[in-house]
Amino acid sequence: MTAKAPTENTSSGEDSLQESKSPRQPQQDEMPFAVVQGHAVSVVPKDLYIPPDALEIILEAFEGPMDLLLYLIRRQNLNILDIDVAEITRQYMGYIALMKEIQLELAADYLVMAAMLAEIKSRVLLPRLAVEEAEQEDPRAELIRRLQEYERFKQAADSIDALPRLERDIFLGTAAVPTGQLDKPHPAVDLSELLSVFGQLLRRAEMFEHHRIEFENLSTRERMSDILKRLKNQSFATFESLLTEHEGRLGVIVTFLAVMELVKESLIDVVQTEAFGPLHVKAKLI
Amino acid sequence: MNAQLIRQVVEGALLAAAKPLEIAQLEQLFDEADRPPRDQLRAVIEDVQIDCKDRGYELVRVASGFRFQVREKLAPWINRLWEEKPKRYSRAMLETLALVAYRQPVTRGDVELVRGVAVSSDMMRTLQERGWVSVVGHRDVPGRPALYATTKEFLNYFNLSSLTQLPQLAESQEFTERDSELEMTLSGVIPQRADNADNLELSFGDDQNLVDR
Amino acid sequence: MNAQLIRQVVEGALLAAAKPLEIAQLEQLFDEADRPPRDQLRAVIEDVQIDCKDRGYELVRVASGFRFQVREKLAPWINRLWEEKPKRYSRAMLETLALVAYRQPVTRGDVELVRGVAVSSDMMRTLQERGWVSVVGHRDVPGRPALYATTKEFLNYFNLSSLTQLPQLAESQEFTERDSELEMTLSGVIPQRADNADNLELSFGDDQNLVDR
Repeated sequence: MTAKAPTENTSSGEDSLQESKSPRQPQQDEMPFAVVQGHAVSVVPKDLYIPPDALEIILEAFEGPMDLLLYLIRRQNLNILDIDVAEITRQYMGYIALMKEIQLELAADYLVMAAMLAEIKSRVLLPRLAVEEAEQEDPRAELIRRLQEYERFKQAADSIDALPRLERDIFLGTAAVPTGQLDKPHPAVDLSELLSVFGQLLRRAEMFEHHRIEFENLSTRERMSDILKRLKNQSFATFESLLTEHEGRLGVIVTFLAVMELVKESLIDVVQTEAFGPLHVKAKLI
Repeated sequence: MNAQLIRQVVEGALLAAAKPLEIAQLEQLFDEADRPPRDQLRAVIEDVQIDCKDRGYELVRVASGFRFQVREKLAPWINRLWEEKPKRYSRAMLETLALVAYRQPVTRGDVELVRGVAVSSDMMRTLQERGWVSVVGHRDVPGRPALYATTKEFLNYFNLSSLTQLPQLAESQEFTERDSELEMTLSGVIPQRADNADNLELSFGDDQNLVDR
Repeated sequence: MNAQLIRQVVEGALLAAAKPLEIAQLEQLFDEADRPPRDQLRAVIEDVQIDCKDRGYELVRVASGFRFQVREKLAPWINRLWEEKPKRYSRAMLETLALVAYRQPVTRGDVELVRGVAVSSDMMRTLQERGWVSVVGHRDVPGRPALYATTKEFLNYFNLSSLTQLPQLAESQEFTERDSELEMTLSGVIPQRADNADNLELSFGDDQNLVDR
């Protein structure tokens, strides 16, 4: 599930603050905002301010429809076996409406579940013939089975997360191997291989991702690394000291661009004590 | 070859390898002429384990063999060595991993069925790249979906020597058809309890079986 | 904090660090309130050194601090650990290396963003061990993630005198010609490749020593 920023409310922090002063008007009537003590609430109470961003985060916290359903059931301290389909369906639809209202891009999985709930609800409502009752399965059975199954694995995921693991709780013990005597062989890499991998990577990123891969001017990037390495062991360096004479004007431009880029990325500070005075460059303190 | 040298070779190799080593691999370090019997190697390992009793590290067995590792209780201090905080894994990833671990071999579809959401191919790729999950075959149905299983690296990473050491999977409660009119009543008000906070605790018993396969 | 725990922390840190540690770094592992005096830390190191007398490893001082290392006399045996042919780097590793090379300086997060999957810390460590990648700074955002760049060794290995000599995508015709639609996409992103390359070659020539001084 991916989130889109709500168009009106979260364009800036100021807007959010203003919104806290006036209650949110629901776009459509009768869709409950939440259920409190069994009563549907369709207008946010004036004294309760939930920043729209926070709401998105809450909704994003659900791993999917099963997770949301489970939450709704547990919130009422109900056993899964005692699930009241009509009530749960109502609450579930409330959340769906809320997600739509804040323009959260709704995963199709949520709608599939909504349809399933509606179907179960209608089957529960249908009068059952006494003759058939013996063989007829409780319409809720499948849903309950799935909920239980999901809950087991949700718990298993927590257990796995709690296991002691490398790099967090335990650490591999290693000793250095003295150089000279011992030589660990390394895999060989071919430059054309690297290029081909990079090319495929860019294509993949272009095709499947929404973000764009900007191809940076290589020389500027290189110079950025170069400058960072040089500043690592120095407190201040003059801008001139970063230049190399034989590079000429282009060298100055490239270095200057690299410095600007580093400033933009907050990696270095540039200090000038007086107007037209010399520029000093320093790596930011870690 | 004297016993002390054998022991030193074993210790040195385990620390140099930066990965777990099996007895068979340790054996291969010695010339055939000098090769100690496996029992002796096992005894050496036990000796080292005993000597590490009070040390900051221990020699343990995980899925792919023996390794030295820093004791868990020291993690609060050791973690200060690194600038980055230990990585946290998303719930989606952990749930997927749990399904592969307990239900293996599974297809992506199997995982989706239980989780109720689409599982991205990136997720499966990440798990494979971490070396925790691998494709062990294909199910013989249309599309021949890949079947995933966990690897030894997965066990190594989580400090386990076999799948049977995984935390027990909670058992499902039987859904008994208590078809009481009351429960089926749709207009009924849901009983509200005083403590209806987000009590997510499970009410499953402790007497479950081992890994569910 | 009792003396034994202090010793365990020191031992654990030295084994886990995978690089030499100075006394000052060891000191930083402890809370200010519990911080043992330097003399005590030095004494701990000496104790550990004495206890390792008959072991396959020793605690030695090298230029940048203390580290555990395997005893040199064990080389004939330990070397057999590496007798298997080195495995090829995984695709994931090559992708990561390519991204560091072409887009440096980058954080692990940057790499993850483009690759779409999590990058394990193992991978960054392997590249650093190989001497191809190093940390050149930290980005000024929460968590202060390390910024990685390639090293002079990287250039040496590939026989390049500067990063500007890295092959460029647009120049490899076989790539883009295979799929004209893809080329459209790519060319939109990478403008004016040929021009850039020419300019750089003209002005920088072959005699540069710009990198890594």
